[in-house]
Amino acid sequence: MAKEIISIIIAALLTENFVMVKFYGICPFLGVSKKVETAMGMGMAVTFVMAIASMITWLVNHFFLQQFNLEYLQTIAFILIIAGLVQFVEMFVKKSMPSLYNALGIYLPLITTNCAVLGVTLLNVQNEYNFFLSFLYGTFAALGFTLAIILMAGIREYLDEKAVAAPFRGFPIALITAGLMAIAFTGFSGFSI
Amino acid sequence: MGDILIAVAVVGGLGLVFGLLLAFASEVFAVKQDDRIDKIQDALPGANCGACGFAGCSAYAAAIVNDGAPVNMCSVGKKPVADSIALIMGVDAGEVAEKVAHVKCRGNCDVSPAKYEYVGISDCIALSKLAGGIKHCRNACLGQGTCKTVCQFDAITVENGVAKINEELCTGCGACSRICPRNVIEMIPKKAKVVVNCSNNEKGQSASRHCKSSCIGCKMCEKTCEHDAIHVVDNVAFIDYSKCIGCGKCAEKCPKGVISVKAG
Amino acid sequence: MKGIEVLKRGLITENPTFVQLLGMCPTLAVTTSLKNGLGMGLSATAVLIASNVIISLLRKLIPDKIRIAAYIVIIATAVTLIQMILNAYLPDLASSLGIFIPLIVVNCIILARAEAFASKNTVGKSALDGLGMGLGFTGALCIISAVREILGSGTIWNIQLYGDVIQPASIITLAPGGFIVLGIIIGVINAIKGRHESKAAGERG
Amino acid sequence: MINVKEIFRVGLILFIIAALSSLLLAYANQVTAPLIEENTRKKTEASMSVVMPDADTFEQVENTSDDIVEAYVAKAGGETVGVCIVCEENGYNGAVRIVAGVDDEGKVTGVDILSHSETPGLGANAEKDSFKDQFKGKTADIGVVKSNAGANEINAISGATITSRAVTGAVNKAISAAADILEEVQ
Repeated sequence: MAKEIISIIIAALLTENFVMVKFYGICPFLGVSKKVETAMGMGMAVTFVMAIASMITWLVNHFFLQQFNLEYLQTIAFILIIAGLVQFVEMFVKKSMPSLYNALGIYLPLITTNCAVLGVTLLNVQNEYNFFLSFLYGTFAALGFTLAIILMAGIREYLDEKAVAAPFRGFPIALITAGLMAIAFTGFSGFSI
Repeated sequence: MGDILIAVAVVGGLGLVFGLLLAFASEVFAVKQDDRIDKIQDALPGANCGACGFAGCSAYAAAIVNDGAPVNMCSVGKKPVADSIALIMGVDAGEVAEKVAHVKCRGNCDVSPAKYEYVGISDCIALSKLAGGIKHCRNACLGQGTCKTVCQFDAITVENGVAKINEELCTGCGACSRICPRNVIEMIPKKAKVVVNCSNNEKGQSASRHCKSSCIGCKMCEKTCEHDAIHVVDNVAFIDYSKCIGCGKCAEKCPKGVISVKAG
Repeated sequence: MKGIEVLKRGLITENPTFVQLLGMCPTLAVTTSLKNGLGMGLSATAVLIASNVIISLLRKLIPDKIRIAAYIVIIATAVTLIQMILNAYLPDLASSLGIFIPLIVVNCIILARAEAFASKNTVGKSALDGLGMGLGFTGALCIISAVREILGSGTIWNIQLYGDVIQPASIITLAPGGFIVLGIIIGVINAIKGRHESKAAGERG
Repeated sequence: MINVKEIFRVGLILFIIAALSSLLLAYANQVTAPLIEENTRKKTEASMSVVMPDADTFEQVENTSDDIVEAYVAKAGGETVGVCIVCEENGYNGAVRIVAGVDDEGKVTGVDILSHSETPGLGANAEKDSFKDQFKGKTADIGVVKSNAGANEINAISGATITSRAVTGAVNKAISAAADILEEVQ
């Protein structure tokens, strides 16, 4: 069990990092990575949503969908849960942390379509994780996302865009930076216990 | 049939639960005063230029409602915008302090020749890093037009190696002033009549060696002014517009013709 | 706004991939070969039109508070339905497009258009918007995937290009290559656009 | 303060949307599920005749282990010539379902991919004959190497080691299950 837990953590954080290796959650990764502070906020929001979504979708899948052979409703049921959760988080953040809300802007509602969230819930089912492992995988996959987005924001903060050729300022240079980071992440591949 | 009913019950049930939760949350977590912020945001020009001193139009809108920021800070939208915000907030708009950008340099290619031939990218910041810029004067306008690229209102042109502001188009947002690596663009009141056209802070001798139209810090203007409005700070004349009445006497006295009276 | 303009906006001026940078995940994930790019683009276009039409029809009935949940349910339903129909009646097409279809649910272009356009406009315009954005997305995917296929696999539409003479750079088809190719393409587009703009400005001045 | 009526109205609308959606899907599922199953069966049959070209009929037999999904005995003119095993293994992006033909000597006669959701252009290359044909003639415990495959080894698809391992793992499972089934039949 302990071995399984550690290997899930390593895979979720590094070897199968959601952003760098699996291409999940690219939109918020590019959109909200200009400042470390907002990147941290986004990472935390995603972690929160993914951890809870992993648990709820596991419960729904286990007690309803599998019980009644309704696997074909997985996508719609899961996305409904995620959308509901995200909007709930959005309202909560708007009320209690307005500055974070302003910083996250349009990306908070877009967590709904952050494929990382739906991806992790579907992967949980696919890998036949139990309740605890689903929660674990959801949390650490989100932390892997957070790691990538914070690293990216750290780089972009120091990147003097004035020194970049004008057509490449903004997203193009961010994408190229992400590509170089992804090459670094391929260095982790094969690392397991 | 039974299968269908169960499917409907499960997904419908999820819908019901989340619908209730969201509706409940939207009541509990409702953010008050929201509509005024939205209205102000609609009234603002949306250029997000930051001239008001806030991070953008939405930040300014929030600051007006939450922190009681003045309604007349938007120098892009000017009076009409201030009036409409004042209407939303139910206060008096007052005067909008209109500003305009002014380039404090006349060191064009004729009076301040280039040190070397520059073939790099057309960007002042890049140029400023290369051997201290292309002109001998270390405060001079570099003329690559970085200010022109940030101006959202097409108000800047570069003529003969020096940026020039079209005051009719300039909204006073200050984007150019903030981007300029030489700080050669100053935001001055639109009403200002007298302006200093140099920012060279070298001592007189080297200043005039580096540029033919440089302020030499002779303090003639300071002595002439009857209103204590112009001073030589760091070897260059500087006008305090809260005191200047626009008489133009300093401009008459300036031996280098660095101070000028604006037309109109 | 005229219909043509709605179309043009999706295709060029507000191209979802190159300008709005939406739907990055499927863009990067499937653009390893031209065939995939085209398949994904066309499937997404179909879903985009369908969801835009339905949401535009229902736009007055859905309360603001639950609109995102409602939209995403509608999109997911449309996607699952299309998947089922393809699997049942067009198994050959399904086996070539099948793997992309579930990915479409989380393509943020679809929700973004529902939210930004279909919820505020008439059915006809929403359908056109869906078509324009979908085709813009498809075009972008084709460009990216063609570049990646040529450089990364040495083929185009599965046809060998340079045989054994040149060993293709397979990193281009892997994750890092996806980021870098897209970054360079957007940079090049910006550069071309910048030249056009300055030319236009020159003619004006 | 809290508007209960409004809450219920909103909740009800989402309920109706979700219920209608699932109604539509459930109905569509009922209509399409048999057709899809039929398609899958046809595809499996077609694949089986590819991987076991000598056989003319395939009879489904009971599974001997949980490792495999379906098992068929392949016959040519009434004579048992081998077995076809359908089994799954998790790849990069979910289950990869294969059918493998194994003759009565325990040798692989062919492998075909039934369904997968591997990365197009990488893992999806497992569908290519150049990869699948490597399994022909191999026996139990096939290994995966990056290049220069040895006697009982296959070359991985470049850039898709995980997919290659998944397919190989599934084939290995099929080979061991095939031995049991052959024993039982004979």
